[in-house]
Amino acid sequence: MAKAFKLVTIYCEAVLEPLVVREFDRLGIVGYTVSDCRGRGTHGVRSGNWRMSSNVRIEVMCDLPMSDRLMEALEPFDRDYGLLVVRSDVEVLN
Amino acid sequence: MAKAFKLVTIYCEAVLEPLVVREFDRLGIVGYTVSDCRGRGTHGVRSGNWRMSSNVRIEVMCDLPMSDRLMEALEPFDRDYGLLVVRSDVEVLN
Amino acid sequence: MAKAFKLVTIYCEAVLEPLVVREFDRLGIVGYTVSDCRGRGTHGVRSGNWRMSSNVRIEVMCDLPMSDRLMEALEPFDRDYGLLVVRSDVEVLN
Amino acid sequence: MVFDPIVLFFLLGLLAGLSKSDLKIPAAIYEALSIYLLLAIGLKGGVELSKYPLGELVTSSAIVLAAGMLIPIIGYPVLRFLGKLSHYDAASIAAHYGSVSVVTYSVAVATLIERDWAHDGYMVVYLALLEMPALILGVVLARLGDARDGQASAGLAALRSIHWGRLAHEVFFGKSILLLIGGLIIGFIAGEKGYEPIAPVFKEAFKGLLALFLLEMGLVAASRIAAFRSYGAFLVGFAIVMPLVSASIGILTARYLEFSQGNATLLATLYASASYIAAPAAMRIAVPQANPALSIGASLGVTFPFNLFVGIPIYMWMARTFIPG
Amino acid sequence: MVFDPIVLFFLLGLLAGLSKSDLKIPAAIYEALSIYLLLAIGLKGGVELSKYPLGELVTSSAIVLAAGMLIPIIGYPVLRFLGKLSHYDAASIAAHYGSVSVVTYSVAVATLIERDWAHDGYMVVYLALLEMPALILGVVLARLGDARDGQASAGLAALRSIHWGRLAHEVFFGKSILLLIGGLIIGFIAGEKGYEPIAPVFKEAFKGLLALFLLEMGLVAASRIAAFRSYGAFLVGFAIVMPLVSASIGILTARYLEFSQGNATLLATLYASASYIAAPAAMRIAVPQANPALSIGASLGVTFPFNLFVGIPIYMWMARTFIPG
Amino acid sequence: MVFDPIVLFFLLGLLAGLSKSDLKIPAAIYEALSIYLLLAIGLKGGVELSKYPLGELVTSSAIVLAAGMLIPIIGYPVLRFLGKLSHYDAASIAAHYGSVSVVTYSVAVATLIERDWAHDGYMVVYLALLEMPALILGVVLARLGDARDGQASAGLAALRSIHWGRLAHEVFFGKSILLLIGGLIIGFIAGEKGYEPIAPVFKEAFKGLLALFLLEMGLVAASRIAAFRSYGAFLVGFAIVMPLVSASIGILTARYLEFSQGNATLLATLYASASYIAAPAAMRIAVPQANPALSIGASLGVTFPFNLFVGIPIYMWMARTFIPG
Ligand SMILES: Nc1ncnc2c1ncn2[C@@H]1O[C@H](COP(=O)(O)O)[C@@H](O)[C@H]1O
Ligand SMILES: Nc1ncnc2c1ncn2[C@@H]1O[C@H](COP(=O)(O)O)[C@@H](O)[C@H]1O
Ligand SMILES: Nc1ncnc2c1ncn2[C@@H]1O[C@H](COP(=O)(O)O)[C@@H](O)[C@H]1O
Ligand code: NA
Ligand code: NA
Ligand code: NA
Repeated sequence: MAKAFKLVTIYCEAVLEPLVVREFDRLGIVGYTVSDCRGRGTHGVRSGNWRMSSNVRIEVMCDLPMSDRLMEALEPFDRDYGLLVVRSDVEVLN
Repeated sequence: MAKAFKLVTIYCEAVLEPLVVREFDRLGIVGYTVSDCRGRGTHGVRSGNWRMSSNVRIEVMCDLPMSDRLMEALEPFDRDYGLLVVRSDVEVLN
Repeated sequence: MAKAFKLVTIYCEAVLEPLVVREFDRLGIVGYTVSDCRGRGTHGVRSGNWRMSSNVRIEVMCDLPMSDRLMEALEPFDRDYGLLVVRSDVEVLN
Repeated sequence: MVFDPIVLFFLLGLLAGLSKSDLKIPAAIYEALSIYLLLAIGLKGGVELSKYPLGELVTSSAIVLAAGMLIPIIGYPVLRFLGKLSHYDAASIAAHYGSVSVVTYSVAVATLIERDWAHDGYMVVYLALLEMPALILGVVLARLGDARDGQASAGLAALRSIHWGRLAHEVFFGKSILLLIGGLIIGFIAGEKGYEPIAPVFKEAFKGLLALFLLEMGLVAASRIAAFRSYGAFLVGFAIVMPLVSASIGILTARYLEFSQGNATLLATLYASASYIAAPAAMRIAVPQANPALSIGASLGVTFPFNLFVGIPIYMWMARTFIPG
Repeated sequence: MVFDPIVLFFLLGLLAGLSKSDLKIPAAIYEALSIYLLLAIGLKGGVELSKYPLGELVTSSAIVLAAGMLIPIIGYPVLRFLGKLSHYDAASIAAHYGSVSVVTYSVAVATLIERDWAHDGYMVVYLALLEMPALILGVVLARLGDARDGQASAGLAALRSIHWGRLAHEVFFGKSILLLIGGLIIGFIAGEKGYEPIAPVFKEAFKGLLALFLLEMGLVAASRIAAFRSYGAFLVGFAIVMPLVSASIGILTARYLEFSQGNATLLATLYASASYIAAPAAMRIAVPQANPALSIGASLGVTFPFNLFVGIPIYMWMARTFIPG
Repeated sequence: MVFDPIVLFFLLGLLAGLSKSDLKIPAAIYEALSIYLLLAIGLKGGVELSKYPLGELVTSSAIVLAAGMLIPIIGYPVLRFLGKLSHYDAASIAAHYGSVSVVTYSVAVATLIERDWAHDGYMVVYLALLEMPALILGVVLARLGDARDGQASAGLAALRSIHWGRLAHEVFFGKSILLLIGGLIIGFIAGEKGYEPIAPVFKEAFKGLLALFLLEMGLVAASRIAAFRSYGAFLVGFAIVMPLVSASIGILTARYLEFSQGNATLLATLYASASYIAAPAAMRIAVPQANPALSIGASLGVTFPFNLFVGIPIYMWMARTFIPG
């Protein structure tokens, strides 16, 4: 019953959220989950105390080919924005 | 020292949280972690701006048999509620 | 292009966050992500309704040797604080 | 103008939501505002109650409660047989309309104050009384529906299948009843003198914070309208006609109980309003088979703005016409 | 004292941030306070507007707008050629300085009230007008810079490459314009009488909540100062000199339009202030190549405190000196 | 009634928590309210201080501080040897009781106002002074305990092992001291005239917002009581008797310093109150071996409500009896 999927987790600036969701729509990705977070990376500390320094974590469960397409679609953002994309294996149970 | 465990992540409507915790109690699961999130799935957009449209992510580290039992216990909720359950491999380090 | 990394996820009391970040600085870990959460464990229910009962989830993407060093550095906290450290495999895509 | 300018904040929120503006009121603020409103209304009612003979309210309360239960009892068959909704949805929506909306009530009070209509603060006792019984009735209707559909052998068994303990807990310790009744009791004990030092927050700031809450309600309603559009004309019609029917029951009850015109308006508004705080959460747990998009869409997307802009003026007109001045 | 004691809250926040105190104002509170300030300012302006002939504002608005656009037009080449910044950064920073700061304006109003200088509430119309055009100009400057750098074949093509629809949406439905204009309209409709019951929240609490917002701004500014230090003396100089230049344009414009000394001070403050709500978000999306640390560091880390402590007193002095009393 | 009706909000929160109601006050609101209370108290104290000769407070401050340090010094051996607690827990609990509770102090002030007892706003200086030294003493006691248990070779070495720098930072830049002292200084500079425009928020809204904070404290205390029940009668007894002992020290000190009855009540309340903002966070970091369920359970679950409902009336009686009117 469990199906092998990929979990793509996108850590990025909060202002990027609508642009990332627009990519989901373009690629036909329906399901995703967003949560607010803060952090530090090569773009410095993002303390989350106002919108311009907030991060979001966006999680998407999808199959391998879709995760490849998603990753490709996100690459242009990497140049100008704080962004980290990681992928791992999950079983989706329902 | 590290032990192989399963991480079960449950994405669901916020109103479901107490019912899910009741299942944990029934199954004898002690540890879990909850965080607030928003998202989109087959039940539409859940924007998180009031309780009825908020999601939670519930994470449980447990062994394989327990994760099977948990998954089974959650199945009845899947019919009527927005719910996504995924499982992955983790090492628990302490 | 994707590189194999370890994701170390640290679930701990919110008051511990600055001490954990100090360990990152000591070990030379630049990137990390923090989000607020609540939960239950061997130290009881942490309901998140005020700072003393709040948890944080701290995520770090790093290579295997660093994850070993990190885990070692966190061990002393385990005795006195609510703390759970888990590790899993991820591909970092950029 | 026929309505209080405060309802314009709802329109602003609605506009922001429909135009996909980046305006967002944090969930924590929404929670805090709703806690504030419930407490403030309870406190004010309690203070006024401390000046009146409590005994007089007992009989009228029973009548107000009984008449109020007519609303879900009328609503259910209409939704089920005219609207051809599943019995779960019919029961859930009927429960929403049988319960009450704190904000609609507050806007009615604000309008009465603006027009200098006399009314009594203890009317909030009826608000507290009416919030929950309809929810219980809704659960009972859903279970009896189960029984009739052959999913349980008999009505009695269906009733027995309800988790009465859990439901009673939801009812009495749900935050809205707890804050309303808690506020009532604290206000009653504190009296005018104890209320005075907290009045800058709980009384003077009330209308301004209500305005902010209406802004948020507009944002939430905007997202509900979109989800709701697909469910057709029947439910929109129901969400407009039902309040008028309920308000008429309210006016008749008020006339029988010899209420003043102001109090009659408030009772009509209570009956006409539909819940969006207690009911959605309770129904989601107790009748999970019901689609929340239908009930919340109708109550928040249609009935709430209808009452704000059209209903309350109509109920005032009804009171002026049918209640002896 | 030369400044209003309210600005001390900013210093307290700054101190807390720089000393790495554990003081943190939750993001939800920051959001709520900024929504409140925008609405409150809009409402007050709308109420005052309802007492004045709207027509008279039309001509002066056009002139105020045109003169205000000089600021990014002057700023851009200075940043680009004197400061040797990339054309993206120059355009983004110019846009920040062409736009306005609601909090700086509010502190100027508070100071005028404390000193009993007459001024008009409808000045907030200029605040609303000036917020956005500079942002559009900034995007245009960035794209024309692209063109000159050979990344597009011609200026016209560069302009065509701007997503005008998305930009217009950002401009008109961005939360700051929506709340300001929405507040203006509601205040205008409500008038003095409708405003009164919500005044305890939107008027009397204003200065106290502004103080809390300044505390938070201090915390945010502290984190910006650290990030900004590495960018050298030029930008610090720009962040101090540019407001003085802009304020001078404001005083000249005010004199030409025969403003009172109070209104002239407010116009000078508007011109001199740099945005940190609408501009950072809009520029981050529309000109992602620009480094936000530079623009926010300059506007929030240098110009904002400069205006609070030094600028506003200077602009008052300018108005007293150059505007006939 | 023997207590101010405001404490009923605490009971309501406690009831909600113990009945497992779904009432939850968002953490962001809790944070905001505690920031508000600290700032408001500091501001008010600062304004009053600006009217008094500061010099006079210096000697009395030294005495108040010295007498206050008796509390952890008495508490520690009682907890360690009578209660048989670990020296970590004894030190941590002693530190909580040596420090002070802002909300308990605020309720005492509200009660004095309600009863028309004269008292002075500058008493808040003692509140600020007493918050931290007991925490340092607690850390010292814990480390000396280490030494005695043979984990360090000598008392001196144990003291040297304390991270004094980090501790001093916690003490002076922890948010409670920063906001209290910051508020004091701003209030002092602003004076009555500068305070007036922010008074609607920081003075008039104070008691209402304190009521909301008490509601939240009730919710938090409810969760603590459950965790605490398992620790037996000794700690409950300590949490009731210790405040009475501390209050007596306060009354003696006040008598020696020739305080008025109102000020004596406030000093007794300060001594009797136990910290739950600064102390838990500081002790969790500095003495991690101590079990926070014990210290927070005692201070928040027992002593806090005891002071609210029983303690403050007793301290008023003590002041009336032992302080010349
Ligand atoms: N190694 C890492 N581990 C976990 N999160 C990271 C890591 N690097 C970056 N991040 C997150 O990604 C955001 C953007 O990263 P960056 O573009 O490197 O500034 C940061 O603010 C962090 O929240
Ligand atoms: N493919 C997905 N990836 C990530 N999160 C998802 C996905 N599908 C659903 N979710 C989350 O699960 C919740 C419930 O899903 P659903 O029942 O499909 O509406 C959504 O609101 C999302 O937060
Ligand atoms: N089995 C588990 N699964 C998920 N989260 C856990 C688990 N055990 C503990 N946690 C989290 O780690 C925190 C500290 O755990 P503990 O030290 O066991 O109290 C808890 O408050 C939970 O948020
Ligand atoms: Na109703
Ligand atoms: Na400007
Ligand atoms: Na004490």
